[in-house]
Amino acid sequence: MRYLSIEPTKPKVAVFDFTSCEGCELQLANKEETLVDFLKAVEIVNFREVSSAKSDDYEIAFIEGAVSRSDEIERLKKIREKARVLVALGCCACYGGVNKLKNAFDLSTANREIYGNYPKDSMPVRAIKDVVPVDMEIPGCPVNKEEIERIIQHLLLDINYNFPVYPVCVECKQKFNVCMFEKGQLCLGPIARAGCSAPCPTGGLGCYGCRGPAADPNYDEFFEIARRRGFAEQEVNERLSFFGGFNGIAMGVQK
Amino acid sequence: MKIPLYHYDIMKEREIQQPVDFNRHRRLKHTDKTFKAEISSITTLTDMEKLFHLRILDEAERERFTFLPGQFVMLEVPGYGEVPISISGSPSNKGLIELCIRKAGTVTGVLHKAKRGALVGIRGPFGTHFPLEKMKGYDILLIAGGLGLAPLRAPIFAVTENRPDYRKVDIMYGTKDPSQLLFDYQYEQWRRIDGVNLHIIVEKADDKWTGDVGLITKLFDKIEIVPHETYAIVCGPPVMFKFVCAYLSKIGVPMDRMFVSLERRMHCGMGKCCRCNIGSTYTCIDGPVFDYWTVMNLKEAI
Amino acid sequence: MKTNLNVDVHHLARVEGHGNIKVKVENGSLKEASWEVVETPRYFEFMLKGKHYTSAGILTARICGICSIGHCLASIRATENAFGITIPEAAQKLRLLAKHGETLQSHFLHLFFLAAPDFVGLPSAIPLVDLKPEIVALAQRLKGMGNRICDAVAGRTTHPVSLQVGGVAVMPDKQKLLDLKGELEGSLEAMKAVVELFKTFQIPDFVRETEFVSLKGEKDYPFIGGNIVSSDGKEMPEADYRKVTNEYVTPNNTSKWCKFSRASYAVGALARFNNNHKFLHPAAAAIAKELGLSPVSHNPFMNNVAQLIECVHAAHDSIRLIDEIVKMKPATQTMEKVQAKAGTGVGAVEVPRGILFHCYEYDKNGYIVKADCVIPTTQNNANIHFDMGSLVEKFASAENMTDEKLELLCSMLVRSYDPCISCSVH
Amino acid sequence: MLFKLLDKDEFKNLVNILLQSNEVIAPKQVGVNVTGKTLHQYLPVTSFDEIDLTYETTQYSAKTYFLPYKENLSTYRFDEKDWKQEIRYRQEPRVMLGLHACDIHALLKLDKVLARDNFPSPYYIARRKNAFIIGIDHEPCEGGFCRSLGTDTVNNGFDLFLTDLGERYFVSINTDLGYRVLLQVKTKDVTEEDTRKYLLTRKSISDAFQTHVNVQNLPNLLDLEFESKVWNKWGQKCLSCGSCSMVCPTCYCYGVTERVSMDFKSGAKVKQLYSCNLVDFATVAGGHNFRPNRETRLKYRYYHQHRGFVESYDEPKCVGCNRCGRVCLAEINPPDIIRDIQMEER
Ligand SMILES: Cc1cc2nc3c(=O)[nH]c(=O)nc-3n(C[C@H](O)[C@H](O)[C@H](O)COP(=O)(O)OP(=O)(O)OC[C@H]3O[C@@H](n4cnc5c(N)ncnc54)[C@H](O)[C@@H]3O)c2cc1C
Ligand code: SF4
Ligand code: SF4
Ligand code: SF4
Repeated sequence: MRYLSIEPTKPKVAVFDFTSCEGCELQLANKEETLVDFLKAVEIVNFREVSSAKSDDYEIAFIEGAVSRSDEIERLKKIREKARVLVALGCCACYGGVNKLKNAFDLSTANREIYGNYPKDSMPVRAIKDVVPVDMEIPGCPVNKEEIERIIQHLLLDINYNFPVYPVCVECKQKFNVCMFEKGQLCLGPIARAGCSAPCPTGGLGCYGCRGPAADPNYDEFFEIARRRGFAEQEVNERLSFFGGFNGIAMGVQK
Repeated sequence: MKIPLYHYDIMKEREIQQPVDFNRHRRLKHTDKTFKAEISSITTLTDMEKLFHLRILDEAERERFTFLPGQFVMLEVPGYGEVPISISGSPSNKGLIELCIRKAGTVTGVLHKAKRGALVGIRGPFGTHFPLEKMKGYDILLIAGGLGLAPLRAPIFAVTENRPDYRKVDIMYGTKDPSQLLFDYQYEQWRRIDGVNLHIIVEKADDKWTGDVGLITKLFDKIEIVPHETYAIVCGPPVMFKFVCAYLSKIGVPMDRMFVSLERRMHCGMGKCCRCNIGSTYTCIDGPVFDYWTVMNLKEAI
Repeated sequence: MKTNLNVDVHHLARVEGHGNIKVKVENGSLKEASWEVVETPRYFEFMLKGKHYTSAGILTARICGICSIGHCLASIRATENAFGITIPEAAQKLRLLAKHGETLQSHFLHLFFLAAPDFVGLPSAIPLVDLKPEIVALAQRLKGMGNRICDAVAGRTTHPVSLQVGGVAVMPDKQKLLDLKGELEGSLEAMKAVVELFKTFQIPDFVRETEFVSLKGEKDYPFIGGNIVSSDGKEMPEADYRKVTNEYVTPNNTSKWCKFSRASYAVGALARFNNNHKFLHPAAAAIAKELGLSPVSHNPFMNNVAQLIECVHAAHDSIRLIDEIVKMKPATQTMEKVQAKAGTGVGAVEVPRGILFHCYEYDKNGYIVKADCVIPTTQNNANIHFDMGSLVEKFASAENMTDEKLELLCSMLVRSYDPCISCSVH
Repeated sequence: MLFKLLDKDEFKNLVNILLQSNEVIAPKQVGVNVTGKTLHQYLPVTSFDEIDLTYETTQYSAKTYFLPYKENLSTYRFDEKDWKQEIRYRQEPRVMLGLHACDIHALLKLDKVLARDNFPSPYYIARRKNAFIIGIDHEPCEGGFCRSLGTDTVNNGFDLFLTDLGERYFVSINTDLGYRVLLQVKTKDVTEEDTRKYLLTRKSISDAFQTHVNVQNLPNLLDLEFESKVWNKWGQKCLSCGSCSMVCPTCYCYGVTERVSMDFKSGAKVKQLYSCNLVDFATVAGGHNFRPNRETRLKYRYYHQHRGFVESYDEPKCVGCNRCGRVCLAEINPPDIIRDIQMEER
């Protein structure tokens, strides 16, 4: 694609994992159809999950996972210093992810119950952007590999990567699904941000909002709908808090 | 027994086999086929704007491409996207399409990085134009604010190239500060034309600026307008043309003799994607050039 | 001969999660040989408290990005056992098919991307893109097939959506399944090429006797539910898993350790093979012979071979399952009605890295009161640690031994277990 | 128009014949909702038994077979310093079986914009002309207000149209192709008795309509009520989720994005149907949004359906199927909104 006479670069890319399930990193090795082209487009210099080569000379850092221990803060800050572009990869990095659910509990109790006499170091979960500045975000649990590719294309050649800001319902409709509400199930589709192609409603599961809120979500009406259809506050709020994207939003709370 | 259904092959339609010609709205054609064009020259105007000269590669297509001042093209950078851009050059300069483009986002951003020789696609021209025929024999006011000089440049060419057809011509142009002035290398040339007055004003002067300072409406103090003998073309941001048109209308210039060019989001240029609708009016086919009376009557226009 | 050796690997590469290796040999005697898990704990068992049963499987899938289907299956099985639900036959078949998809995806990921580079002397599989494109193409094709099965049956490759308490939410598209069947059939030949490739790999000659724990096959090679069996001759129902796992906390590890009849035990493909080899598909059994794996093998490096054998088995079994599924009527029930009730349930599932247990206690409204998850790698960690000691003792005195060589050997040992460290910490 | 009678067995015969060499899209039951009501969708079928012609309505309209949710407008091959544009239109003929009158009207309206007006769309025309349409009469669907918009009966836009007379279908034949297809099976000539029966059936359908919407003078009212509080009331409820436009048989607006393959050797200009209710519908570079709030976006959709289209084509764009009303979780629906607008004027 050199018809504009712009020479593409081959940026040095590093991938780092923090508190997470490493499922988003795994997506980098998925989408097998384009894997070879993907690996040819960039130079991966540091990616512990798949390579023992380690280099501190990189321009783009993909960060997977949230921050939940003091040593991670230091590690993250060092990475930020080195990277020209820092991309938060996945819901944990963007919002804290499911890890954030633990913030609702008292850590020392949890520690005592799980680790007994040997409590482990841990702290309330934070998203990457709460610790260092983030240049780009790829939400999702897990991320959609296509979006990683588009970010890479953008970094290489300025190609457009505008991810949708509209709700999941649009993509759900484009999959010809019967609405989950119609089937009597809860779904965050109307307030959650699209871009995933609605795999959850398509697979028979109401959306959990792993990509965070859509632009300008209509929470009031959403709660009204949930109420009208008989969903308990507890259930709705469990959904909203699930992936950490709807921070501070809860049904039944006076604004 | 089988009933293979009749197979309609659109490629056999006679119309569609004819060359693309976007000014013939009702003909069946490959609506998304672009003319391949080469960026033959790039002129840096300011930090944010560059002037691109485009030359359609195919000679026959180049011959066929004509446009009227005020019309725009859909400029496609394959792989990046397509954007509407007003044609900024002279309608008489066949084969050369001039586009003045501000770096605003993805497509325009990458165009600013492109080098001479780059190949892009264009569809068009689309839209309505400034009615220069009707303006013949009248005083002409050509008013631009900021990037508005880009679309205004086409009528400036049309008027100056056909000087005898028009009476007094006043070009008024205002920007935020002197560094944003577009096409400054052409001012001298315009000024020298007999009966053409160029007035420039900036909102904020710098050390070197010796001209007028203030809002564009301030320039009206310098110009004598005979309301019933005047046609005006106003290009610029909505706030600017609102004030300008309100002034002109107050002194008696009929609203249907003032023309403005509107901008909306566009994805097709052909009245299909609905992105540019204002109320129920398509900016791409009913506009972008509207007379002020129509604009006033469009809900949510300004 | 060098008698002083030092290995210090911080965050071992090409494994899932964070772990360190430390080895010190002074004047020929072993001072330290340890495998430490330093992954950040996430407290999943705590997070599960107060969650509705519908969320448990979705939440626990996030314990691990590689074996999310396994976690989800163990989770929903635990819930179903707590509620006393039997799922429709069609759902059982679909779940097993999804499970096979995950096995294929995970095993091939491990074999090609994590394990193989050691055998060919590369830091990763990435240089193979230029050096050996045919191997990369093979890896892509086989791993991709696993992913496509998961996608079709579970709704997504990672973090399934259709696997739900009560069954499987949607019947996959018939045509998609038939396409996959074609792909599976074609892949059998490709797997032979992988076998040939593995024949060229030099597998370290190392043996340490240990106990192998897995599910017990009754009629088939076991994957979902049933009794637990040990190579030391013990057997018990899945509900009694705690008697097997005996988790305990150590000061240096964020993962717990487990012990059963001995100081440590092993789970995983090798354990399954050792305990259930007679249920393997004949084609898979033949490959075991070809690659020199015979039960009971106590060479942990052979886990790689056992994984490959399981892939062949999973491919054959998937073809059978698809045949049976596509024959079902269009309106076949895949979901059972779910009625929450108070109770406790255990779900045991053989996931790629070994046997996995989830156990939940529910209140009468279907909210979790208490949760416990015991992960395969948790069960392996102690065994890895003790293996490490033996391995160093055996090889430290070898000729030309260097820090680098020992580091590679120790790293390969850990990788053979295909540990899932973030899982083991959860 | 010509008319014939077709026994139901013969009709089955006809469908089977058509199935043998063509793709057939027909209403199919896809499940039941939480209250036990059956749900239908227009989907490709492979046997006559999958088809359910007694369906009340489909959740989604048939428009996606003419305006797919996603389609490549063109593709690009990139060579070293050059590129090549390729354009392909869908050509294979297919049968659209069991469309109701409103869906056929919707196609007629789309024809006006996409096949006949400025810049006819070859993408649409190629699909439209390759569709063999068999329509069918039906009892009014719940909440449907097609009668008020005059779209409950249809005189053209189809090849064959069926009215169920019990044992047989009364078939209206509108095209030469429809006539020739019908020649493949046994048909009977229409007797006076049949005609009477047909007219009775039509009348009973017509009488069964429950929902009526007064659209008289609506375009003007919409202008007058441009600033009305009605929009505020409904706008506050709108989720801006676009579901209404997705299921609407006549909504055609779209967005275009370009994609590049990971090897940078090819690209595509992709069209995706959009909705004017989506937040960034009218956002331009630099972030300015011409319709920043839900209220104005919702209003615009009604404005286009019931005023803009009337201005251009002397008829509203809406066919009264009420799919948008049914799909809307916030229960925003045309009958209620139009009623509110009418009320404001009293
Ligand atoms: C009739 C008309 C004439 C124009 N003439 C000129 C001109 O002469 N010179 C100039 O610099 N600019 C002109 N513009 C504005 C120009 O089209 C936008 O700046 C450009 O679309 C931004 O695209 P982008 O990809 O760089 O930005 P992004 O923000 O990345 O835009 C993404 C997409 O949004 C759409 N879009 C965004 N902004 C606009 C907009 N203002 N108008 C229409 N679509 C938009 C386009 O489809 C674009 O591809 C004109 C706009 C219109 C409608
Ligand atoms: S299932 Fe969810 S995403 Fe889909 S339409 Fe319904 S609410 Fe929206
Ligand atoms: S449907 Fe919802 S939960 Fe599922 S992937 Fe999309 S945003 Fe995430
Ligand atoms: S606007 Fe609503 S009622 Fe009218 S045609 Fe569209 S979906 Fe049907």
